[in-house]
Amino acid sequence: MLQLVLFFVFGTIAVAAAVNLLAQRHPINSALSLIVVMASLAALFLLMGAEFLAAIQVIVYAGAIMVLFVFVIMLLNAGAEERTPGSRVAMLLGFPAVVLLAGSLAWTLLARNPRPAPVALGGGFVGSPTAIAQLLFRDFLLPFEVTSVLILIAIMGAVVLASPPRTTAGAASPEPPAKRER
Amino acid sequence: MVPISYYLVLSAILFSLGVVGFLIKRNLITLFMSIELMLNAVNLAFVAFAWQWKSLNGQVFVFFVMVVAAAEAAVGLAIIIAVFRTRETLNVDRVNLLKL
Amino acid sequence: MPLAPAITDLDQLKERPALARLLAWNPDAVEAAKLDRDELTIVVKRPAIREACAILRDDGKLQFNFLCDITCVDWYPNEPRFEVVYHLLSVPRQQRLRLKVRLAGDDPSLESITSVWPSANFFEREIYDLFGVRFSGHPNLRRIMMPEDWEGHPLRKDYPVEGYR
Amino acid sequence: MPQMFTPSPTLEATGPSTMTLNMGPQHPSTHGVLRLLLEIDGETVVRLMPDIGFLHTGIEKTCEAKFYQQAVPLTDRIDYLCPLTNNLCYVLAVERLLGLEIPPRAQWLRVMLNELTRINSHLVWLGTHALDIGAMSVFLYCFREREDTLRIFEMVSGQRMMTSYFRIGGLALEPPLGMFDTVRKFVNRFPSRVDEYENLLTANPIWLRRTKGVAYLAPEDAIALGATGPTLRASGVDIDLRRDMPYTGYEKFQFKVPISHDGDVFARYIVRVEELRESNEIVRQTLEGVPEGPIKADAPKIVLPDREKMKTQMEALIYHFKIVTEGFPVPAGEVYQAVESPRGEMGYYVVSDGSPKPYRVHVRAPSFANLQALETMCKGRLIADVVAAIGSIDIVLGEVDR
Amino acid sequence: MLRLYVEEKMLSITTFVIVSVIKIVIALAVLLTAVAYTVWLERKLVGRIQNRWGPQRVGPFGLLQPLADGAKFIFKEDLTPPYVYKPLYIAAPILSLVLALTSISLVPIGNWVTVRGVRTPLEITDVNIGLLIILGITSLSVYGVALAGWSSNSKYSLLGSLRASAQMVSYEIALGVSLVGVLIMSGSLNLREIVDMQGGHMAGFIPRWNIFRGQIVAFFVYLAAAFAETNRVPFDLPEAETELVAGYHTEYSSMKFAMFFMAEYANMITAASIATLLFLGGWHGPLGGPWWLQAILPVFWFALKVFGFIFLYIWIRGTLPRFRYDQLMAFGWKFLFPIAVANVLVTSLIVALQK
Repeated sequence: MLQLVLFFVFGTIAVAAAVNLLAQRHPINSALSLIVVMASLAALFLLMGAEFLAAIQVIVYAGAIMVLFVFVIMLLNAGAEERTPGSRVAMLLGFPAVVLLAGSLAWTLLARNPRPAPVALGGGFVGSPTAIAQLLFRDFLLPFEVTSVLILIAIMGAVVLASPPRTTAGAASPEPPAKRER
Repeated sequence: MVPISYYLVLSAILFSLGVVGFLIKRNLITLFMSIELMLNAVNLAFVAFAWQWKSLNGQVFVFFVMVVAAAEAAVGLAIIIAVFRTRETLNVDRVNLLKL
Repeated sequence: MPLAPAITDLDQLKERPALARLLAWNPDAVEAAKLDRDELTIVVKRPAIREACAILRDDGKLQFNFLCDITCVDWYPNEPRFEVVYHLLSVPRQQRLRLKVRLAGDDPSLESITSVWPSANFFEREIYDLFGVRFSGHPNLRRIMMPEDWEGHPLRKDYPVEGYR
Repeated sequence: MPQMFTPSPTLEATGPSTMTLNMGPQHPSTHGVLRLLLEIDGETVVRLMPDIGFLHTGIEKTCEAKFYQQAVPLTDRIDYLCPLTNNLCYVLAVERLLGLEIPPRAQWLRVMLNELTRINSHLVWLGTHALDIGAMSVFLYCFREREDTLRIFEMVSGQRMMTSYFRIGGLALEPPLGMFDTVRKFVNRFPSRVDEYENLLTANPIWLRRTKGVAYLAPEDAIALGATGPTLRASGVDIDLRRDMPYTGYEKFQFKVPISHDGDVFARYIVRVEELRESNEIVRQTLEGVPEGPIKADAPKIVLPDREKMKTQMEALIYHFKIVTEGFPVPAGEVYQAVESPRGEMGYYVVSDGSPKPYRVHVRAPSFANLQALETMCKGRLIADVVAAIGSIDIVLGEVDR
Repeated sequence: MLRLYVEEKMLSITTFVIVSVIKIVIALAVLLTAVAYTVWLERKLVGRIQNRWGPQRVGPFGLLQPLADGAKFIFKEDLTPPYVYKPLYIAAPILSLVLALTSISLVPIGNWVTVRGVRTPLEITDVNIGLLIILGITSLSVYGVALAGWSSNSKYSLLGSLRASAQMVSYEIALGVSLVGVLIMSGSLNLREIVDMQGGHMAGFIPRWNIFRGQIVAFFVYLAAAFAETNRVPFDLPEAETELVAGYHTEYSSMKFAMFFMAEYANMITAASIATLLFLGGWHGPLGGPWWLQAILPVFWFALKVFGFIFLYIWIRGTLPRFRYDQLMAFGWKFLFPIAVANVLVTSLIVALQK
């Protein structure tokens, strides 16, 4: 029962924040809404026993990726978004299509009428760090290593892309001191 | 006692909202955030399935999604900075040429 | 220590290296000279000041390579009204030299020496600000001490000490 | 909407990625009321423009309306960290205009107090410079010793800061009993205190990182930009007016002139710290054998008579009355007198037209000229280096603006 | 799974809620008092370091100074400059303070206690991934700083918050990696278990604290990174007052400023607590004694170690100058991070060989 209440609370928060993400014009508000979505998803993860993932969700998503977003918004001093004819077309066509998509997805999922999973609060299945680590470093070792390479490449790519064109040399090191005057 | 389908429906709603955002928003950064929202929705589905089947594989996949999202965010935001530097705008309608 | 009388005769001072160098360059550029209290003053004609400074700086024997100071004296109501005073120092020889340019009250302007010594920048701005003497060729001739919209030039003698009320 | 106040002058950003930053006049590290207009790209300084004049008090103009002796207290206010150096420079200029000979005792005392003033000023510099770079404690350690020097000034003149102790023709008062003992105690204690500051800073890796190679000034640039004093000596130009063009008896004392060839903030720091030690040695030398004798020149028409004489002798009373009410005429002429102030070459250009009031007093302020070197030092460097550079040239805004 | 520890000795969920509320109230009261007196301690100690007295007018030894400060903060005019982005401008300090206070809820300060048959840990809640959650909350505290700077709409604030967010994100990595060594040795993310691993002695007298078991390098990396995370000297660049006036909180006044201030000190205390738990053996101490002493001593040892850490913070503040920004980044990425990684490699190698 408690679980259902918590699900609805955090689910509502997540959906409301996601709607707010769309409604807000200024990117920084959208970013903050997304952080709220992520935090409530982390709570939902906890409900489903994915405690390691919940913590990682907060640390990596909210604490690192979204900080990067906020940082870039601050750096570029991006202002409020402007409406253009293109956005109006997207609104007219996109909304019905998406409502259709969401509706069909929900119908498909609910029509199956699955049994409620009978897992009580505090019971057995836990995605503990140890369990995940064992899976990650045995069965998924190759993908894990591949992702580390991916991250490395991403770092290098980001540095290359974001570094300004080489026009001004950085802080020049002082030249060797000139000869004494006399 | 939450049915698995509730989680999946929530995931579907969040995913759809992400799609809506991707379609109607005009700011590059917000677009990017919509993509992140979709990824999060997928993560939720993954965790829900993992819970249903009592298998951690789903959670491990979420882990990989996060890694990819982090890499994507780093590169994507770097591209946005580069675009902003040349175009001085973040509106996708004005950033319609592939050439920087 | 009684004061020795000032020597103002150009002929007596001809042997002084700085003066000799300037006379050798252009006798017309030197208007007067004075040796008073061990300080040599050379009055240079207005058009020659920048080149005179450059010569004094670059001459291998004189080496007046350091500009200490530029200031101005207002001799109102006498004419020529303004005297712009340059103090040069030779760091290697440890000698000082004073150059002067006399300016008429109705046209207080002369050439800037910022191209010879960049350090003249602030000094000339200060003189412009407080005396209203204009320096042609100065990169940024704006008021430095007083606000931008100040009226008058406070160090002129016809400007009251208490300011205009 | 409230109206935003836009101060002038303004600096326009020149590039798309740059922004302008207004540093001061109310800013913790501009040492008073300096305003710096910075154009920055990220945190890198692209352009730097000092805006001064917030403390312009018109002292030069005021001097023209005073008698010669009345201008002495005004000179205190020009550089409020070394008032005695200002006194000395002005007084020497007027004495040269008058052709006045100063008794040796007065000269020795002038040297002693002048060097104590240098220590005082350098202590304030060291404290605030360290504070700028984030070392809090050095500031209070320096002020502890500064308090001692201020007490000595209070002993001799009755004032801690605006002393006006040097007068045209000598000194204001005979120093009180016990003054030399106090100075001796200070001199004996001081070197260990300098060691204490150096322990905290000189070998500190963070301090070295913040100062080495920062705000480099080449010797030719330093000369071209009019830098003087420790700023110039740290760039490797060996000139010190005390040694090279001695005044008020400096030729009688032995001292080293510390120079460095590095031209960076650390070099300026080391040069000044060494100067602290050298000044202390000069004070120690002056303590050995201060000559006995009068402290005022024998020039009754110029120097105020003693209180005792004034009450007993008619002539003295008349002279006193005349000096105070009419001043004393000074022979026409002009003099440029330069001394080595803690900040560099301080020059007084005094023009006399033969009347008892100076026709023109101009101060060649070392800080004013040194400030011009700031842009060369800071271009292409970070904002944090600007703070270090301002500290290292040791400006006093009272002197910059006068 | 939310392990809420509704154990057999706890009577019901009602008791759990009541006990939790009591513990939250006590923890908040203790923490806020500790924050106030850390400020007092800092002023006093820095004063002594600098040859002056520090606060001594309000109460004996200035002990009531925090109250006076608090009263002053409350009664100061609360300025909101024009042109700020108001919702975030107001939210930022609250966010900072809330996150700073939240993270302390996961810090255990002593063993389990049993009062009237209710057995409860000496912390607000015991979670088996406690350390990860603390790290998560700390990683969120960047937002308080970043949003404060951005919403103030002032250049100094913006520069300060850009610096701060870059600095905090960068040093978080070194900080996290420096903890991995300890985690490998203890094999748990539960702070209580990590502390329990450190009980007892090696070779008769050396305590089995992690710092003595090869994690000394990690400890110093953590020390440096924690200084940077809490924006303290010599890494206090975000609020470097001689460069950026006050950095991200330049435009804040009154209680809003006080919230940042309290958050900074609360973060200090959290960082000190984590250092104590992970490296210094938590509440383990040398003395034994009667049962009542055993009940009090762990808390005492814990408090003593936290105090020692805070003393170090203050001492360093009185001694060192400040880094320059690029040097700070270089120090974090090129020095601390490689060392932390090397420490992880060596530790895991040793642990693997021992098995």
